[in-house]
Amino acid sequence: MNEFLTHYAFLIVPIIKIAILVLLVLTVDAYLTWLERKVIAHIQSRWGPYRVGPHGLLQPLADGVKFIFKEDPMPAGVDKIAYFLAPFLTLMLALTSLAVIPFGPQRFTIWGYETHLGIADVNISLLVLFAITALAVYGVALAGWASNNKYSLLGGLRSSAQMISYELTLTLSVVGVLLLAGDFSLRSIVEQQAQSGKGLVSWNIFPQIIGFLCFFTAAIAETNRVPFDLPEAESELVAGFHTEYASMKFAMFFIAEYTSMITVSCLCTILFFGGWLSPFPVSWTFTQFLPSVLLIPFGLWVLYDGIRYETIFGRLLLPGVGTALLALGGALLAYPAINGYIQGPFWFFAKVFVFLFVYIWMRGTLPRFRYDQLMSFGWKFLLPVSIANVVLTAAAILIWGKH
Amino acid sequence: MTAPLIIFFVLAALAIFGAVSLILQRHPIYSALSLIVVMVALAGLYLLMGAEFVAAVQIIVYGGAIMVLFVFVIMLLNAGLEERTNFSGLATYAGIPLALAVSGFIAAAIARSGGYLPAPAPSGALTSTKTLSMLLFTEFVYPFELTSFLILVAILGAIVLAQREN
Amino acid sequence: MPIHEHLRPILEYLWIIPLLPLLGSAVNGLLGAKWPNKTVNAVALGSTGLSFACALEAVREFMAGGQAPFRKEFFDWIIAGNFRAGFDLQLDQLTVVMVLVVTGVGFLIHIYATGYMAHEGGYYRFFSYLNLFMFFMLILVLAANFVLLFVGWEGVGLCSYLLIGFYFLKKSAADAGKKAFIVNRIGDFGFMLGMFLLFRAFGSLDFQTVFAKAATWQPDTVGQFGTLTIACLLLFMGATGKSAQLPLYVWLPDAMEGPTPVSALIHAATMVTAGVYVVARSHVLFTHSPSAMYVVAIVGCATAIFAATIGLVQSDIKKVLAYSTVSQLGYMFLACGVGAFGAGIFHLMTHSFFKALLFLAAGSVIHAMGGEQDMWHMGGLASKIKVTFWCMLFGTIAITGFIPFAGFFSKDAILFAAYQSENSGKAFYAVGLLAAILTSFYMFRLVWLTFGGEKRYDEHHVHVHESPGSMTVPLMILALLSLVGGWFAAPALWGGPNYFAEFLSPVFGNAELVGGEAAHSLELTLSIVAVLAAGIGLIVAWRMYSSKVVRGTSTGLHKILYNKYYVDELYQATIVGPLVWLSRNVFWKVVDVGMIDGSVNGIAHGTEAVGDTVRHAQSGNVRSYAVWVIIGAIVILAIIFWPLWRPAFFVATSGGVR
Amino acid sequence: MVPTNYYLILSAILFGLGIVAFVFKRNIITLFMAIELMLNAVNLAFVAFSQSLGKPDGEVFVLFVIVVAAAEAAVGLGIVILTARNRHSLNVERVDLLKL
Repeated sequence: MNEFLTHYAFLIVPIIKIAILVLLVLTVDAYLTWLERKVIAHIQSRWGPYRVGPHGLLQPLADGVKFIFKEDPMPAGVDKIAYFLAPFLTLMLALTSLAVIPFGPQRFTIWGYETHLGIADVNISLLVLFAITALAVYGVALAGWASNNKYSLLGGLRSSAQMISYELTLTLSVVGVLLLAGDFSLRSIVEQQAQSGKGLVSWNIFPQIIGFLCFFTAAIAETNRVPFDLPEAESELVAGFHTEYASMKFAMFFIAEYTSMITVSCLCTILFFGGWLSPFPVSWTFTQFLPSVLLIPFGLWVLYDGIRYETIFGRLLLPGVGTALLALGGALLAYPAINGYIQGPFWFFAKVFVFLFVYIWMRGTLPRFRYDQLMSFGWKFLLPVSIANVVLTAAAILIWGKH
Repeated sequence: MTAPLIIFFVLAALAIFGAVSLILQRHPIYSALSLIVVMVALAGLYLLMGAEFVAAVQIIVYGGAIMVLFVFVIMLLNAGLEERTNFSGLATYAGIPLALAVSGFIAAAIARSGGYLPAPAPSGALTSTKTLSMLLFTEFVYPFELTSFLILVAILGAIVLAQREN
Repeated sequence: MPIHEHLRPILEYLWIIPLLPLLGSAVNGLLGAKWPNKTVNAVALGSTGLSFACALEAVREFMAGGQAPFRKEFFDWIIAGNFRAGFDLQLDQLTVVMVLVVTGVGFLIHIYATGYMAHEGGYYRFFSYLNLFMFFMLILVLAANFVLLFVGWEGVGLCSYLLIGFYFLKKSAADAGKKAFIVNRIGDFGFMLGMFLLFRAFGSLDFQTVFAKAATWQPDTVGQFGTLTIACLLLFMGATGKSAQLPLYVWLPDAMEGPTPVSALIHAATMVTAGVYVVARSHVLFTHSPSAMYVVAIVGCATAIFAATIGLVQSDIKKVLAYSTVSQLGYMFLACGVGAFGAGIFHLMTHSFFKALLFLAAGSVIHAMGGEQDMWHMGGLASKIKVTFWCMLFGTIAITGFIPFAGFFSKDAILFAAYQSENSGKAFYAVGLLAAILTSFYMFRLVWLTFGGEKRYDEHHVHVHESPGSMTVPLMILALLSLVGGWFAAPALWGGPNYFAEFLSPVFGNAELVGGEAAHSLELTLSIVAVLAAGIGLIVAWRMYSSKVVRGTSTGLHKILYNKYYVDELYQATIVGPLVWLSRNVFWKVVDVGMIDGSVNGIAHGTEAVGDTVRHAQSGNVRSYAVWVIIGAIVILAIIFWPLWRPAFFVATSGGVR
Repeated sequence: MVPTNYYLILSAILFGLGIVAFVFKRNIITLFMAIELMLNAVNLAFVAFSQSLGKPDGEVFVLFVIVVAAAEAAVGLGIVILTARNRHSLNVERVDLLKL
């Protein structure tokens, strides 16, 4: 048994990792929808989902069930193959793009197979990411074209034009970072930011602030999120490219969208905000206790909130969760050695969460672009700025060298 | 039969399948999609050979820009199934055999001459992106500039063509 | 060896000398059409004057440099295999003389022309041509290899053509221009052949290399002459064309159709002496082939006497001078032929002074007579146009060789050299002396017919008037020069050194500096004889023309001479006529119309027919075009790979042949 | 290790298929795709050679080819759009006015 494992570890371990990641991501997506609805609701001073489970925590499950069991009508005169292909393609690409993202520094060995946090460690991972996002256009475009519906077609056209236009910026705005790192591998980009060991100050965000702004804007456009969600502008195109999609296929588009949000957030984190690095200098070892120290008050709050919750279920569930969190925090304090391991993932996911929140926040606040505005903004403002950023960075490196 | 060989045959089969389906499909969209398949397969082959940067560029530019443009135009013109007219007798009767003859020629020539070539170097060892860019900006800088000029001209030409005369 | 380069600005940039006239020519020719005469004068005179100044400066630097021959390759012009023709200029003693003569006399004649041409049309054109001529002439004399020299050679020919035919509306002028050009072509043909032969023999056309190799040249026999002999004769053929020697002299008298300054500058002072210059420049070659030298001497001698005889009876004042020029050139070639190159160049210089003077004076006379050129319609002008008269008299005395004028010394040197030369020198001397007598006769005849006796023209139509200062001042300067021009050689008379010959000796070697007391006494006697000869001519002319003269009907010998021995008619009958017939009936009607036009039109028609048939392949259907492309590809591939596959086509495996 | 020959033969096959497509298809846009296919085949050959000869020049040329292909697509598709606009057909055999 054991030697079987050691012999085929190179095959088994990645499969396991992939399974874990996919499950994780799907869950995160589900609760991302919940979070989005909650946050936007509060922004608009509403309650948001509240019925299913305490604080509507089980809403995602309900949605999932609905998606699965809902009828899936196919409109007349659609191009069947493309119609089916589109959502699968979209989801597949979205999930694939996560494969090259490293979540933490550690390398560990399972059954004699050395591996790390994250699926694949390609040395041109950034390029691979861009390649995959580049292909993501087809899903939307095909969906729009295949559903044999004017609005959808318009949506598809819009998305293809928009994605091509903003992909330029997306790629160019990263060049600055690449110049600093001198490598395409996301891992080495993070390590380059860690070199000085001074924490926050050595992150790319400071030299590359312009690049970051361009990148984030372009990334939002690439993911068809507000304020760039013209392909699915409900006020103009009903629901754009996925008007004719229902139930599971629609869910695929949905999941794909949220997954790509996660991907983009991860990218922003890695490229500009030092990935899994802690913002504090390495010398401040005591900051390693931060996660556990954060857990305890959170657990306390959940406990307190749970006790005075109105539904029985809530009163049963929430305190349990709270005590679990407290226990976890206590354990971490008890066995400080663990902290060293969870540092990386902790900071990484914390930063990613911030970006996801920003996404939702923007959706809550910003209005949608008009199409011509979108184009002129992308071509006449964003692109020149990112090019200028490249030139400036190159000049700076030429003059002062890399830091 | 080693792993690379297996991968090669899979990808090659994929590429050939794509090319054939490009020919057989009657709707341009599907031709385009099958061409994309070919390109992805080729990108995989490049990776197999260790030309990673070229592979990435192949996907990004060909798959992500050029073919998107094709699909876009096909959608824009709402191109239907192609009609199989046969106005050119020459092409109808002589076209396919001659085309096959040419490919036969080339294949035979390669089969003859290619034997003298050494086997590819171990993957990735050869061309890091750095060496490639060094080459591009030192030895090939003049053609590089020329191509940039070509791009500019192409942009202008496309604009001039696309704008409605008024 | 270049010493003190910083001290010799002009010498290091020698090209400035020819460049200036070229600029002047370009400016005048391109912009001058609308300009007033003053501006054109400024440009033309400025350029030539500056170039004269530069030449003086260059010579000064040359002298300062210890007379070291200067040579510089400015840029490569033609490079083909081992053949190199560069823009190389050189400056040695011979060049110094030529450059000074060309620029100096040219400058004076320019000044003169501003007055003479003042009332003519195409003023700017005239000066543009004139400057252009200066440019080419300077290239000719400064060139350091045969090719560049040939450029100048052809250029002056061109300018001569343009200027002879300056009044191109007048048919005779146009014809004269053509005649000059064509006759020169014959000579140039020989010249080119000579160059080719030299290149074949020495593998270079550079003066240095050619002469260096020629100095150590083993006589061979190509034909039954040596290569050198043939080359020299071919070069000399060119010289006869350019310098109007027998048998190619016929163009020069007709060239008198051009404006008088042109006759003075080109056809007396500078261009026609180019032939002499070339012979002198390539003296190394000539001295290595005595037979060629002998030919030169004979031709020169014959021309001298021949032209002089014709000159005896001409009635047109310029024609007389023209024939006199031809005869004087004959003298120079005689000198070169007997190896007295120095003497030849010396005579070239003095002749350029006094012959320019004579022509200009004649021009002044014509100006005064309102365009009349026939001496029989002149007479008694001495009192009316004194300056011109005296200048003309100076020139006459100079050319006839009365001591102490320039002509005396140069002509004396030539005759002396001829007398001393071993093979049939005496005969040469005798003929030369006879020619001298004739010269003095026709020159004084000219003077008396023009200025002496009573007037033979109609007061009412022509009112004689002295020319403006712009014409008379150059006359006086030239008169002075033709007086003192020869005094370099004066000390030789009382046994002193001949400065001119010594100055040139580095170029020519001490070939003709045969000193010795006996030689000196002989020289004295010879010169006395020469003066006496001139005197005879003077007396005869005085006897015949000083008193009242009437133009008799020309008969017998006089008629033959007056018609120039019917040479033109002879050429017309033997050469020109047949050629014209040939070109009209064969080259035009058969070759041109039949073959050339026919082939051109045939090709056109053929193309059209082919297009008519093939164009149906142009179906406009892209797919069929694609198939055509494929067929082409197959053909190309077959051509490429056939040699690769001929052995056993299908043995080819993916493994290939290892 | 995969012998270079295999790559070359694959590229030859793809090229031939491109030619076939070019003569066989009627849709202008598809013709363009056929051209792209041939270009890709050539690229494959380039990379294969550069790998087997150990010189990266071939890959640089691939980059150039891709750039040229992009330019060609931009202009060509512009022309296609105009043609479709004026001739109301994408069939290359119906666009045959350019003849004598």
